[in-house]
Parts: sequence; structure tokens; C-alpha cells
Amino acid sequence: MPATIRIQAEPFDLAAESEKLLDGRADIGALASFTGYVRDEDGRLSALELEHYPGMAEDEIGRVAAKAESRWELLGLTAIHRYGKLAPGDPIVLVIAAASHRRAAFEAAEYMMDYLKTRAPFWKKEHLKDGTTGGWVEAKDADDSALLRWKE
Amino acid sequence: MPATIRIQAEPFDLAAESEKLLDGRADIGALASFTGYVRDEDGRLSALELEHYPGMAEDEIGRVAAKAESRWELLGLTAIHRYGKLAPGDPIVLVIAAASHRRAAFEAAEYMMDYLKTRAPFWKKEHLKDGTTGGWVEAKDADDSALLRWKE
Amino acid sequence: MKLLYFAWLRERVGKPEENVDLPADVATVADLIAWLKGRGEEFEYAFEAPELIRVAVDRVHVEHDTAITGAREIAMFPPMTGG
Amino acid sequence: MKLLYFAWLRERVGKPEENVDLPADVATVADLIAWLKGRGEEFEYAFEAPELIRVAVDRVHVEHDTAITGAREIAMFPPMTGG
Repeated sequence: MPATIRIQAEPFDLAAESEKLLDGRADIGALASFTGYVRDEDGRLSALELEHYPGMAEDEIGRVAAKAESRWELLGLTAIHRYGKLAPGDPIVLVIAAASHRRAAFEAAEYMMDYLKTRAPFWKKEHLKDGTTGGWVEAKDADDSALLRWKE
Repeated sequence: MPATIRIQAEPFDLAAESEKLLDGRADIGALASFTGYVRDEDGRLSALELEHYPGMAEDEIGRVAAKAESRWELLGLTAIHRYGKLAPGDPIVLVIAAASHRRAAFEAAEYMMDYLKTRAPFWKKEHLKDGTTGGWVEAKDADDSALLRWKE
Repeated sequence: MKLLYFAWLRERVGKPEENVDLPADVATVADLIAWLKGRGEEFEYAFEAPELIRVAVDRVHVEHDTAITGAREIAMFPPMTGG
Repeated sequence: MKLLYFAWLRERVGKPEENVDLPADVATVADLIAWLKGRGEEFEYAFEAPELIRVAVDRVHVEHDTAITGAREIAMFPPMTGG
């Protein structure tokens, strides 16, 4: 089954996306999902603006998904990433991985998130409640080092 | 925030349980969930009967949840386990972990599932499509060895 | 003392629970299992491989060398297969 | 050749994209960045730390020593912060 990859401004629906993967199948034993949300940074943040590279974002997430599918025996994989101006508490990103057993589902979902963070062409700009622009969120070393776990 | 632990015959609602954890909060940046389903075992299975120890199941899952909460900085934790006779494709178990960052959410959810599998007093009996009882599902060595990951 | 049996242990014993008066020399979980095995064919069959049996004393997992003095409820069952 | 800039690189350069004709001796990503730096103050500022700049040639991540001959679209941007 091909992975579902979407880049969109609109919110996504975890329950609906899960149902699409399940689709009445009875070989799926495990479904792991991850949803990332805009944090308000202790109340400082008024909005988070997500810029992306429209021509490349879907391609690159598709490449990461293909790697996950070759590494684990998956029965379904969904990745949805939003762009645009989001408010604290808004969902940003959704990953769902379906498999026969839990380990593959968990690992594939975590792998997708680790690579999305560092490979998908998205950039976050903070807008603060005091009216100023907090600047661009800097990439974290922790995100780069998270990838080490997946090197064979 | 105390963990939500429920043992029930009824299905659960991932979206509703996620919303309860989020509850308008803007400090949650990551929500990892796991849902386990009854597999039909290549079409052999007609039903899976889940027996449990009513007096102990909730207590034991609560103890596992307390360990997860002391190990990771969680902003919410939910574990729901069903009992009774379930059909292929039916959801059995739900775990949701909320945190500021993704690593804690993923790890706590995976930890909960690993311990639920081996510590929560539930037993599965298979009913087959040919009308016979397939017997009790045997505990897997893989589930015991999964716990090694969490030993400090 | 209340004894509970689950899953195939319940099926082999033939009942989900019972109340028993234990002899004074039954001090640990292992003693209890040995004593139960002497109570008839169905118990001998149920407990033929004691190392497989998991035990909870008052709803907390314990090892076979745990003392059961003062326990109100002892549950015995095969390895768990939840999740 | 089409060049694209994102995030603070776009802000510093002052435009999201442009079409350029490259000199024949600009063979790699590193050559391109060095050439861009000579195009004025805003480019010098934007590319002051070339090691921070990530590059995609025709929508695929590449290293700075990658050849750009025949590329249609080259995008330059800071480290990604999606997810």
C-alpha cells in the first residue's frame, strides 16, 4: 500500500486518517500515531508561522516514507504536515504507522518524525505576544543526534 | 495530572481521549498514541476472548503508569484495556502519552505497552472459524525480552 | 483465605475461586502450590509445571518464595497475554 | 537557472527566487555560494556562514561539493525545523 503524504494548510483528523488506514482490515494489529502541536512557550508565543518549499516537501517526505517502508513491514503509513500561521495548541504534524506488531509501528512512526524534523523542508518563525517577531526557530543538535539511532 | 486508567468491555474513542488530554492546553507539544487490534490470524480467527482479573487489572496498570510518570516528564497519560469477546479488527488496547517533546511521548507510550503485555492480568483465548477453540494464546519470549530495553 | 484461578488454570481446576483453610506449615507461594497439587487430579494437572504459574498476593505480583502469611486473596494464573 | 531562497536566507537576500546565468566556472554548490556572495551586501550577509546553508538541487538534498551542471532549480535555506 502506498504511503499517504500530504502537505496542507488545513487541520487534519487523526480518527479519520486512522480509519482510512484500517479500512476494515483484520491483519493490522498495531497502530502507532504521533501528533505534534504548537507550544505556547510559557505564554510568550502568539503564533508559529510555518514556511515550506512546496515543490520539494511532499517529495522529501515521500522519500523518508519509502525508507521506512523498506525497513519495517508496514501495513500502512500516513504523514501529514501543515504550513501557514498556526496558533498555540494547533496540530502541526501527524504520522501514523500500521503493522502486524507493535514494535514496527512504534519504530516506523518515531523514525518518520526524526527524519521529518531534520530533512523535510519546513522552517518555523515565531510571532510573540508582545507584537514582535521572535525570529526563526533554530535547528536543534538533539534532532540531528536523534538520527544516529537509525544508522545501521 | 493523574493518569487515566480504564478497564472496560466497550470500545474506546481515540479522538475523544486525545482531546481530553489536550483540553485546550498549549504546553503539550507531542502526543504519541498506540492502538492494538485483534488480528484475524490469516482468516483463522472468529473471535478473541479476553479474560482479566477485575480486582487487579486497573491497580497493576496504574502502577505501570506511575513508573512511566516518574521516568518521563509527561503532561498526560491514558491507558484503556478492553475485556470480553472481541472480533477481528476490534480495538483491544489504547495508550496515549502527552509531553512537551516527542521523545518522552514516544518512549512512555512504548514502555506502557511493553509492560501492559507482560504485567497486566489479561489472558487471551482464541475462537476459530471452524467452530473449535484454538486455545489460550501463549506468552511470547519477545515480549519478555522487550522489557530489557527499560532496565536501567 | 480466598484463592482465585484464571485462564487455563481456572479451566483445569474447574472453578474460578474458592475459600480454603491452609495448614500452618504453608508459609510461601511455593508451599501453597505444593499443597494444592495434593488436592486431587485436577489440581495435580493444573499445577504440573509450577514454574509457569504466576501469582498475585492481594493483587500485587509476587515471586514463588514470597511469604503468604496474612494474605486475604491469592490469585494464580498463566503468564499474562494482554495488550 | 532558477534559484530559490527560504526562511531567513530569503529575508536576507530580499527575494524568494530569481533566475540567473552562471559563469562557466561555477561547477559545484560551493562555487555557487562563493559566486553569490560577490553579488552585493545582502548576499554577503545572507551567505556569511556558508556551512549553515543547506542546498537542494532539483528538489533533492545535496552536499556543497555536489556538481550543479544541468540543474534546473537550486534551493538554498537554513537547517530545517519542521515536524
